[in-house]
Amino acid sequence: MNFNETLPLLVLLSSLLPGLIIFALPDERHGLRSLINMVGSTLQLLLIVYMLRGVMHGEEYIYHFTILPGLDLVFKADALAMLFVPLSAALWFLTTLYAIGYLEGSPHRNRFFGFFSLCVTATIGVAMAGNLFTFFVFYELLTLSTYPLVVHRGTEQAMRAGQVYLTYTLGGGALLLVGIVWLYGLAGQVEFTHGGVLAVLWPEYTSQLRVIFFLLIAGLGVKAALVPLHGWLPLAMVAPAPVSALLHAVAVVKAGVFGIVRVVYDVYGVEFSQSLHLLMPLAVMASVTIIWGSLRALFQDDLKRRLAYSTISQVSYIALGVAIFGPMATVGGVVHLVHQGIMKITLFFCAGNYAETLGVHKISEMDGVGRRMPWTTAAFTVGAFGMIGLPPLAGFISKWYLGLGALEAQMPWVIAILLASSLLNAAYFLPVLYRAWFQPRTEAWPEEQIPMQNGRETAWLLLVPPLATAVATMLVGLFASSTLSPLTWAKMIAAREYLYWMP
Amino acid sequence: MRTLLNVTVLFLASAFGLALGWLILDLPVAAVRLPEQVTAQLEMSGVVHPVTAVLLNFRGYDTLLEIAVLLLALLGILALPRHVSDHQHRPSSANPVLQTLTRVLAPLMLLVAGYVLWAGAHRPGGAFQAGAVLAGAGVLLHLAGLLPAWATPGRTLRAGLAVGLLVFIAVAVALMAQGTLLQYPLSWAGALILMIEASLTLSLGLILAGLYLVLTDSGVQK
Amino acid sequence: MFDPMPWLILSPLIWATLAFVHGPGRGGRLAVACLILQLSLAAILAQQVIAGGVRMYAVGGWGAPLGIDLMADGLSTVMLLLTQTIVLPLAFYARAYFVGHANSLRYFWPLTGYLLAAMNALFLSSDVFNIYVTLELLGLAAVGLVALVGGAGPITAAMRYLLATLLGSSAYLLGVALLYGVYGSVSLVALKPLIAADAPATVSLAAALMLLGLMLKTALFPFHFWLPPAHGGAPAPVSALLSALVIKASFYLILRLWFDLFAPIVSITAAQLLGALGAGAILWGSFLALRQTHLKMLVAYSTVAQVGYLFLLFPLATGMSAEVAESAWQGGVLQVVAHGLAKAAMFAAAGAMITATGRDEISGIAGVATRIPLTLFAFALAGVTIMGLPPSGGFAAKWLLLGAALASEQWWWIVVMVVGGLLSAAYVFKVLRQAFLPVEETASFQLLPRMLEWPILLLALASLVLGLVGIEVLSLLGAA
Amino acid sequence: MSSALVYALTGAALFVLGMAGLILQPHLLRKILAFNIMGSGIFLMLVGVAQRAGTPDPVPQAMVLTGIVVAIAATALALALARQLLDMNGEMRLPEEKTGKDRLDV
Repeated sequence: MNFNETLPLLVLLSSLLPGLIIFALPDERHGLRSLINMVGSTLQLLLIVYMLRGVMHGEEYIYHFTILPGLDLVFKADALAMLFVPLSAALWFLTTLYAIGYLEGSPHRNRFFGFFSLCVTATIGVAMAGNLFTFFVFYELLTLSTYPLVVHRGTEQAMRAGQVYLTYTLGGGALLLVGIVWLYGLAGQVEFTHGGVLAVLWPEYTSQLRVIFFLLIAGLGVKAALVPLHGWLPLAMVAPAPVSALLHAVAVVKAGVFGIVRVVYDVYGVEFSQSLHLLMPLAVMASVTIIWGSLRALFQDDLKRRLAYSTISQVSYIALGVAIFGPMATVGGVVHLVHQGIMKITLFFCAGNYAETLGVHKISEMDGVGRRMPWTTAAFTVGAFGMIGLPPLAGFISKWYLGLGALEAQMPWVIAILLASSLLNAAYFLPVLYRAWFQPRTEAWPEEQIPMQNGRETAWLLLVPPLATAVATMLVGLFASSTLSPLTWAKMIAAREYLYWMP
Repeated sequence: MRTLLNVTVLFLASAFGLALGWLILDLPVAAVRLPEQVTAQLEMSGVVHPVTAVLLNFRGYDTLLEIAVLLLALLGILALPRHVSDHQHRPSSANPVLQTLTRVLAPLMLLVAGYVLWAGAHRPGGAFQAGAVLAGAGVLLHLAGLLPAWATPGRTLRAGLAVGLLVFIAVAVALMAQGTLLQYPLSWAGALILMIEASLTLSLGLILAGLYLVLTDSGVQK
Repeated sequence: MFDPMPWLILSPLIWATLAFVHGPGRGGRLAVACLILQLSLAAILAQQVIAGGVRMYAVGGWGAPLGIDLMADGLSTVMLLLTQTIVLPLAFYARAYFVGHANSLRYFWPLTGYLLAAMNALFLSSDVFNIYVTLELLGLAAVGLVALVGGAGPITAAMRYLLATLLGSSAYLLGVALLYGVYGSVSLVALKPLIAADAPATVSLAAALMLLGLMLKTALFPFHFWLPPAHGGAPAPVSALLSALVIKASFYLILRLWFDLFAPIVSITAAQLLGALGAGAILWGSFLALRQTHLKMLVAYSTVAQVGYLFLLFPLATGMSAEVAESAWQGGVLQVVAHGLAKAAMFAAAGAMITATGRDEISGIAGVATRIPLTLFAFALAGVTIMGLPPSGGFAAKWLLLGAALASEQWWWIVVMVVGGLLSAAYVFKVLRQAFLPVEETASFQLLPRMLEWPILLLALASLVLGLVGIEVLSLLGAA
Repeated sequence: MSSALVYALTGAALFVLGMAGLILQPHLLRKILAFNIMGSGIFLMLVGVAQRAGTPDPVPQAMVLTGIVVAIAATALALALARQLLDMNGEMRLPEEKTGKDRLDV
């Protein structure tokens, strides 16, 4: 086994091992625990940077391990994986920082951070999975490692949310499993390959392939929160803010939608999916989700719930990008994988800051928070504008390419969906911003826990992560055309999926 | 409900019984002829009686496990939780006539057991029958009030209960030095089998008596 | 060449008998030492089987059909290895467990020794009458162990278990008698070539009797009535042994008879019937597990359900193409191994939780997540296998079974497996959820010794790692 | 029909009687007796069918001896358990068997 083979394993271990060690630590060892977390996280980032360089220079990082006859665990760092992996690792790093500040003084932190690390390991496993089986293994591991995070507070409400979460995700997992086993039965063991691998089964197994596609998308759609499979997500809001941030921005919903990307592009192949007429239903489903999520978000007073419905809507942009046939839409969808992550995590960090610093949970309580917490609110504003799609922020880039893609595919109704969704985004974000910046404060904060000190609005550890991600939201938009941007990377991926297309 | 179950079980059982009977009447000729093989190999077994040869040589391994089953049953009874009463249980009818008779009978039964054991090599008999006679003597002694019930056997008694199985295993293991498990060399077969039978007689007698003498005292205090 | 086969039977016989002579409560240390030895013996045997295929051993030097042969093929070696692997950690666990439950220790060690001797002898035997003797040895030892605690509940359970197991072995023995009547032999090796598709009806009757008797002993739905009180009421190490191994012994025999001896005469209809009973077990057992209020009863009903998965093997492997049958067979055996490891861990963990909290209801284990996280973690890992989630051994088994069901287009078994998996998740999380709830400060809590917790984790990890090394088990299974 | 087959048929009848008794009789002592009757039936059958040709066969006879000892062992253990139940519950029967039904709530 050479170094290139072990590298994907090392990336996994760099978050798995810290998690296991943390479980074994006593709860009081805060310093040591934070150190282990940070060392693991930093190490992981370094390894990933090394791998990114390698992938750009055409290196291959593949690891095979046979567990049953004809059944391999495969880890592969291809271009698509290397879009998702750095996102997870970077956001894990920031979220861990944030969580250390957020959970200070609360009980059972070793359990929390242990499962947190497992959850990131599972996400990275999902990202680097080289075939559907490996993908499924980590997809289910993700379910198991996030459950304790959702019910972390141990309240009745959290328990109920946990139960709903499990019912949805395990049910989806079962459908996914049946689909995968069926596919393995038809096609044997297939690795994710650019352009797909199933076209050889045409036309003999067409109807079976359609049923399998339905099973796979239904299974993945649960985590991706496609309407009507989204019911768990708003309830899962009871989890602590860092968990919500990670669940929404990277881990769970992204795993689902990333799976859809993999199935369409690297299993069926986008051209083959199109020829089986599978993409149109998916596009419709994604569009319905986009509108439905936004509509529901309008009527939420709880800030985190509004953000949750916003997630449902925004994540489906990715599915929409996948479902529109054509490279431009692919670029838009794939790049939104990163963009949505950065923007949404910013918003959740900020919501957590309001709750932790001032006890503000509801939008109706947000009058004047902008003056009390200008930095946090600034970050929130950047995230919200990004979501709405104001140029030159991240969200604009995604929507622009999605729109181009829709035109290219001659699906003008998608443009209407995009416009309507942007309007709705504005309708549910702008009032929040208005309250925060322009409404004067008339009463005391519900529960001020962190007082103003030397002009610092809240704890350092709570402030740095949202600012960092807000800056990132601007940078990926401003420098979208640079060689290191997610957009360039997404174009490279699209170029590999559409064999005839040059960016 | 209950009657329905009764009727169902009875119906199924009789149907099964009829089928069984019908099939038994229609058996083909067996393909394997074991009696001939037993007769052919009897000389090599070290005993003259074919049943004893099967029991202790050809299928001696069955017998080894069977001794373990018997010891295990007693063990299972001993392992049952119980609150030992202060007084040792004795049958109330300590009839002097019975006691005198038993005093005479017990040594006689010992003698009979010895004979049955020795006879086993060439005619019906052997360790089980001898052990049963021994156990009968034990039960008789207990009923006559001459032997107390066994609440918790001491180490000596436990050793006696286990010695048959231990000797059997020891012989089986020792024989592995020159062959397989329980492979008797022709010249030693008779002697070894007799040795096993003798120790088995003792243990079987104790175990079978124990099944009675332990049970007698196994009551839980109400 | 050194032959470990007789020693695997003799070793537990010897230490059990010595432990008995030694006296009540004694023999734990000797047992542990001998168990380490037995594990190595099983490993040596596995190597020999992988290298040289099926091994025979003629007890007494006569050879079948006059004498009795021991036989070790892939399946029996897998079972032997599994048995020793489970019993060794459980022995450590039991030593720690009975420190706190000394009043139910008594003759635990000799009974366990005979139980183990019976299982090892059963797995190695190739003689249907000899197997009957081992079955009785196994049944009586198991009943003795169930009765250890005493009290009306366990004694009633033991009695019911004894009657069920006796009825089962009687049916089996009648089948043996019929086989001897037809063919004049009780040796598997001698009988196998004689039984062909045109065998007389008596042979079918014998097969039905033997299989029915063994199904009763395996507690297949609807013959499961005796299992939950017996497994749920026994001391935790005993429950673990019974649920993980004892029912597997009779299931092993069903496999042996179905796929080996009676292979020419079994029908697809019978296989579908067995599968239907298995499906009934999965659904009914899971449903009842979900309804239980006591921790160990929940785990016991989970066993009823998991036994059902084992029987799905028959419709998937009988009368199907060689490839499908192979996959189903491998999946079924992996499920035996995975469930054995996981259920041992689960019962042991349940015992540890009950010891720690002093309460045996599920509602009593609140706060376990913070007080004894290691045990809860082990329970959860075992739960992963029971639910059939990756990367556990249970998942690998389910994968193979699902694959076989899809390939043979028997979609109804897929529905059963999927629904059963979700139901099992429901009852496993019923426990986990409770463990995460906060506990009142006043609740008393007993700290657990390390040797009570670590063996559980070891077993649970083994059930998980099995999912990654399944191919090794399958290569041993396929050794011929 | 040879006399051996008469034994075998008697054995079959005994087995069926014993089996029905074991399942249906509620009294434990009767259940244990029924088990013994069932066992005797098997033993008769084993010996009977084996020597249906007329020549005695020592192998099943030895097996029956083994079987008898095993049955004695099982009977003894069953009696001990029944005795304990008698002492605890005051009667020699299993608490009302809800045949085929499981306790939904324990």
